[in-house]
Amino acid sequence: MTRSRYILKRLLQTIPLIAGIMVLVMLLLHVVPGDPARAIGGMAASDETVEQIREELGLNRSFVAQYIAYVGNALQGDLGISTRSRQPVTEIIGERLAPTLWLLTAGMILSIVLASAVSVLAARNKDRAADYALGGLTVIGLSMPAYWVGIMLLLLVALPTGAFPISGFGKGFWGHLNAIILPALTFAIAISPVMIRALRAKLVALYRNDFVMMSRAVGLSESTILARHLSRHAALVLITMVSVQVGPMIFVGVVIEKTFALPGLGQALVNAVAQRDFPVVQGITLTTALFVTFVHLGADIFTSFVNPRTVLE
Amino acid sequence: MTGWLEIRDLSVDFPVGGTRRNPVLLHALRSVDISVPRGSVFGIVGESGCGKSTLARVVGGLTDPTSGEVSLEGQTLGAERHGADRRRIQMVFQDPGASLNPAMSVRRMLTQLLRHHRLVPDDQIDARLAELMAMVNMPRPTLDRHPRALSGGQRQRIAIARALALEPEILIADEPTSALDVSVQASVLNLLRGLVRDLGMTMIFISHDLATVRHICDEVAVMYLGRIVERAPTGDLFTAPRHPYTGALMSAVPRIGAPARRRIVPLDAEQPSPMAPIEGCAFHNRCPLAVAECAAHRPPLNGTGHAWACHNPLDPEPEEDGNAAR
Amino acid sequence: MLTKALPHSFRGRLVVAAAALLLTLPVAPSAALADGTLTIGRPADVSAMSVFSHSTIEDEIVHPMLFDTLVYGSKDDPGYVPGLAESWDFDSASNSYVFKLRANAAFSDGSPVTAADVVYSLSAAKEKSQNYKGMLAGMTAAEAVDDHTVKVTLAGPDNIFMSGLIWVYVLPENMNGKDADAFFAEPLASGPFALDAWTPGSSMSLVRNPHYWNAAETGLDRVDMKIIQGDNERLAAFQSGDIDIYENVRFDFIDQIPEAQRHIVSPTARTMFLFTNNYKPPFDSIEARKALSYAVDRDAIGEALWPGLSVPVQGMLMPGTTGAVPADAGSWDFDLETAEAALAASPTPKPEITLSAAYIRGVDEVLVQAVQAQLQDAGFQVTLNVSDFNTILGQVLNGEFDVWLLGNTTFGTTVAEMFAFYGGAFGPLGGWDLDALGGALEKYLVAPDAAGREAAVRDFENMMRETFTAVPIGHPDTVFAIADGVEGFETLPTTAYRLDRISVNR
Amino acid sequence: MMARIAQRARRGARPLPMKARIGLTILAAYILAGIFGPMLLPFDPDKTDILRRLKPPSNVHWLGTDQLGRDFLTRLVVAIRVDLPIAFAAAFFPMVIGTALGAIAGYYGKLADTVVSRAADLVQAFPVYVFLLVLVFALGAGATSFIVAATVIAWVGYARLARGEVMRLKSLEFVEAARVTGLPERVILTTHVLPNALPQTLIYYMSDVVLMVLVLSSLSFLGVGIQPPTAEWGRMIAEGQPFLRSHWWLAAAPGLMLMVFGTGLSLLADGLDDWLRS
Repeated sequence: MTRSRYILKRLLQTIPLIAGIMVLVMLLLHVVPGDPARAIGGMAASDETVEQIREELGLNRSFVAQYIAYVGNALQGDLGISTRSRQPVTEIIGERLAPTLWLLTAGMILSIVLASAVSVLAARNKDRAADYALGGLTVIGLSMPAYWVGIMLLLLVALPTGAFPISGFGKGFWGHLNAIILPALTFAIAISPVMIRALRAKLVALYRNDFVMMSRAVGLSESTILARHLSRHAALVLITMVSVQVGPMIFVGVVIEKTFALPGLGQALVNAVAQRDFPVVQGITLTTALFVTFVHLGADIFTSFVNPRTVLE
Repeated sequence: MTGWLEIRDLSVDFPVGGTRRNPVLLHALRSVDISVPRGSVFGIVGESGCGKSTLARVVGGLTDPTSGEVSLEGQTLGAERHGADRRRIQMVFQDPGASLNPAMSVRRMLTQLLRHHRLVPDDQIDARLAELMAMVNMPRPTLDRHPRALSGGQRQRIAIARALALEPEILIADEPTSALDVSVQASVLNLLRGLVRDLGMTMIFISHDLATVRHICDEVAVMYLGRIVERAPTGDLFTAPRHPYTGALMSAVPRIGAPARRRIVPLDAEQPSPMAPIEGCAFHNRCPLAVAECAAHRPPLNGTGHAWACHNPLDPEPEEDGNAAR
Repeated sequence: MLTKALPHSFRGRLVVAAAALLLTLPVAPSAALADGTLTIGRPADVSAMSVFSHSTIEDEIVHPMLFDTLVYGSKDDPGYVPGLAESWDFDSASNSYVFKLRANAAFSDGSPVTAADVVYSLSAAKEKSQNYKGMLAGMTAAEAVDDHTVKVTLAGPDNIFMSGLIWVYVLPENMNGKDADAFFAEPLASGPFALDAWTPGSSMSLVRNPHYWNAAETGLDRVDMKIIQGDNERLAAFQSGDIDIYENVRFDFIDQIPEAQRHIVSPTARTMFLFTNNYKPPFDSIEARKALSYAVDRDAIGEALWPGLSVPVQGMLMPGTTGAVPADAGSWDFDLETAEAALAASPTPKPEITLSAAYIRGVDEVLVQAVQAQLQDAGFQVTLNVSDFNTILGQVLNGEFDVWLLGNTTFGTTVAEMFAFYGGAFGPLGGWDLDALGGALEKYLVAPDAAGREAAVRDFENMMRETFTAVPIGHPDTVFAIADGVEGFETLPTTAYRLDRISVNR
Repeated sequence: MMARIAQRARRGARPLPMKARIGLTILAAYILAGIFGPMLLPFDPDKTDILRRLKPPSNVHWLGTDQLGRDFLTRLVVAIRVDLPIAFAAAFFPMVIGTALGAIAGYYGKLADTVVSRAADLVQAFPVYVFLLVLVFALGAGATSFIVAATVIAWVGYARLARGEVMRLKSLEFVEAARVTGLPERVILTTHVLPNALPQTLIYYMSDVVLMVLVLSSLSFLGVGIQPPTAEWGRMIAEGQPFLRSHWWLAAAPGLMLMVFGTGLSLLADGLDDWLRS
């Protein structure tokens, strides 16, 4: 199979997937026990209110009709209107997107940097004290709740130094950057352990490889070996891990946004959940699901360039 | 004698690639005919990849034939078989390390079979297990062992016990000793031969080892690339092989104290691909005796009793050292 | 912990990149604001932009800024000062007021505020306002004498009417022909500020209305209001300089605010109380309501949660309200055994109830859980229903609640107004006897002397407690944190404050 | 599986690795503390005494009291009875269902495989824990909702694992051998194939429990999980956050409880994995 055919096939595969995602997002409303309109309005809503909610959400119509309407509107950029603020959901998402993207981007960069550094260090010192110590830290890292890491960073870094805002997104580029450091660090501490495990294993295998041995024998420096031979494999592992981890990452992002009061999509989602604002919950869920799908797609396409063998299978 | 177990025109193709509409097929078996009389030991020899294991799997009911059929007492047997039909044909596999479930103790494994086929009443299961252990010369405490705790030879005895538990009429032994240490091969082989004789079973014995086949079988078929190239009663085959391939196999067997055979047939050329269609005799590109005819037409398997498929067979002269092996 | 180990032990380019990232990050200056812009962090948004709906303290801060009123609230007697009406005369013979409007008053689009607008606004408020129509009950007619003169006729002597005008918002006549939804979506302002942007539940921005009659004295060009629900987050926003006014400081955090920046309203005009639904079990039974009241250890709550920041419970009337008299001491006050006995005697000895609360203005999770625990101790099975104010209000409006923990601030200056308010706003929701309330009010209004008024108040309080059972929990102070450089911050009797009196001087 | 581990441990052929022993010790400590701790501690975890709120550690209250005057140590320990059973259950049901679906898909292939694999793709296309959060919200906060929602999303991991293992195992000779003996496919799958996939599944289960306890506490932190006044670590961290400056341990200690538990279980899983592989 040629690469372009592979990419095309991969693109086409996302279509039924997105259709399925939308079914699940629609179904969310229907798993609410009892009458969803009643559940959204609150146990106390009047019959008229409930009827109005039912009308707004299209619950009067058949599921198929609702689905077609929802997909049709979504394609035109209309995800409905918040039952709480009466604001279009797409507008809410647009307003809340920036902090989330900042957090995910900075967090991802920091995670990759942290994971690479620790993995190289551990793999190079395989079965020595440093490896065991880092391995232990990785296991501990896997067991710490992200929000708690954030709170501990507030306690141990932000409060004593006063150098970082305790919450909020700051103002202007530098303000945003400063405000995102601790959340991104929290993100990295939560996300990198999984990456470290995969990357260290790969590096250990690679260091055992003949060509690495040979490179060492002919006197290439370790950093040259790393840059020349290992970086491509490491990049592949990292891309795969990002692809696999993107779902958990988004959840960690939601929790971190709440911990640091970042006014992003995650906070909007948590608030919408608290307010039983269903269209907003659906809209944000759909957005994040699409994001995940496209990250998977992007990772596969990227991999097909770095490692053409994947295309052949 | 009319066959009791009849294998008629049996072919098996495996798709190994290509597209669904236009698959690349591996022809594992091509029009195999075998007839096995009740109570006999039928040997099948050939190099690895000749299709002998596929044949065992078809008879054992693990693989469906692409065409042709296997019948027992006139009744056709496919891969889908009822419990009772299943029970009639049992197999002993090559590697007892792989053919025993590592997660099951011997007792659980055998009890499960006895219960499932309702072979003995529940209260006699213990007695039957003891009996089975005795039949394969294993101490009773072995019942509570897991395969991991047993040696290769012990495992194969357990595998044999598993087959015997079902009281089969036919036992298929697919290279039952080739994965074992040389030191235990003989005892396992003798055990098998003894059991078949004592219990009146029919056995299909598959091997690449001619000496073993000669030692144990009543009749032998030689396979090459999915076909039977020669079939004969054991004595006839070993005294007077007619197919050059059989001759080549025999000459490859080192025999201590025996002079080298006069005509050593070298197997130097590449074996043809089992995927490719073959014109003429499949062996012709490796055959020292090949004639023009061999590349053009495939010779049919001719003869009754001793049959061979060759345009230019070996001379039927008796082997000089024929009795040495006996 | 992981990052710390890196620079020493690993020299690869990856870490160089990481170090560069970490080291080059500047510490951003805390959000420095331009003079003239004020940023407020508050726990909740306005309940609605419409001035006719039920109102919260947030509404009472925002609405007067957008919509002018004839008189403004004041801490001084008689509780109001001239606003849009620069002067007025009262003719006791005809029981009528004549208001002289400011000649330079104008809406934010520049069109003048006329007598016709005021007449419309008065009648709209009387017809539509959920909270305040009771205060306008005595008004029989309102007419425009000329463009800047309005005459209002009352049915009889009425001490509530004038202070009620604090809540009559001036809208353009007939709302410029729009319906309420359309008008309040893009409101035309008559007050000192106009609405610039509003993301409900998230933020609101006001800009100075240059056409306001007193625009010259408006100290701010712009007000940004951020809705920051979490107590932690609001505190953090104040400490990082993101907000200048931190509304509703949680008492647990007071030590974290420098004394100079604290603004404590004490005694506050606030009552925290439990409001029961007397329409349905269990609180349709007086025994259950009695148990509820006896179960709450008000002293412990005051001492533990509001140490030095509350006054002992007096009753439903706020201690700061003129004429408030403590209810009979000891009646239905904390006594666990009596609570248990009362509950055992009620038709539902093991009632399962829902305690509803919204975490705004003095209600925090600690208070809610403390009350929950105290009720549990007395034998109630209590499920919490914590949501935002509007959700809870919606449930209460539909009668689907058992007991609601909330705070209420006075919005008038005399007990009579509070009588009217409790009767008008809460009475129908809780299933209270409005005739009895009306009787109490009447008794107060006709009382000949101070002693008589005191007796009337005491009767009212006893009625509230024993018949209606709104169980007061305490009168916590209201605490603001005000950043340095913010001048002119002063609360009204209601604990609301006027933004147009504030200026920023950094 | 357990019998096999026990058997091997009894034989003492290979001692458990240090990792597994540390993990086992930690796990045992938690379970014992969860069972006996509340009996030994003299306080009622839900008994509030707001007059004694936010007390520092003392002879009476070893870790002080929380914001409602409840004994903090008691609540830390009692929370074991909340977090651990829910996490173990929330990973257990998906293990059963996921393993069953994966095994069927891997063993029978064809349509079963297509359906299961596509359903798994679909779930994995979601940011699964966000989906879980939303599901819990839709179903109403609480332990049952959490377990149901966790089952809806977490079966996928088990299904993929079981599918792979079963596909690997079903081509092994002992499965063919079992087929020759005439056992029905269903019996072969359940008694010959699955038991051999169990060790890996159990190891995956342990790491999944770690994940579940973190997700559960995260949801409670966000206010969607376990509701007050039930003692739950994530909820306790959220309630302790306002007092970070003055009573930092209120937020720190529940996180440590989570961390040590997770570390212990992870070490046990790692150690058992090494042990079974060696």
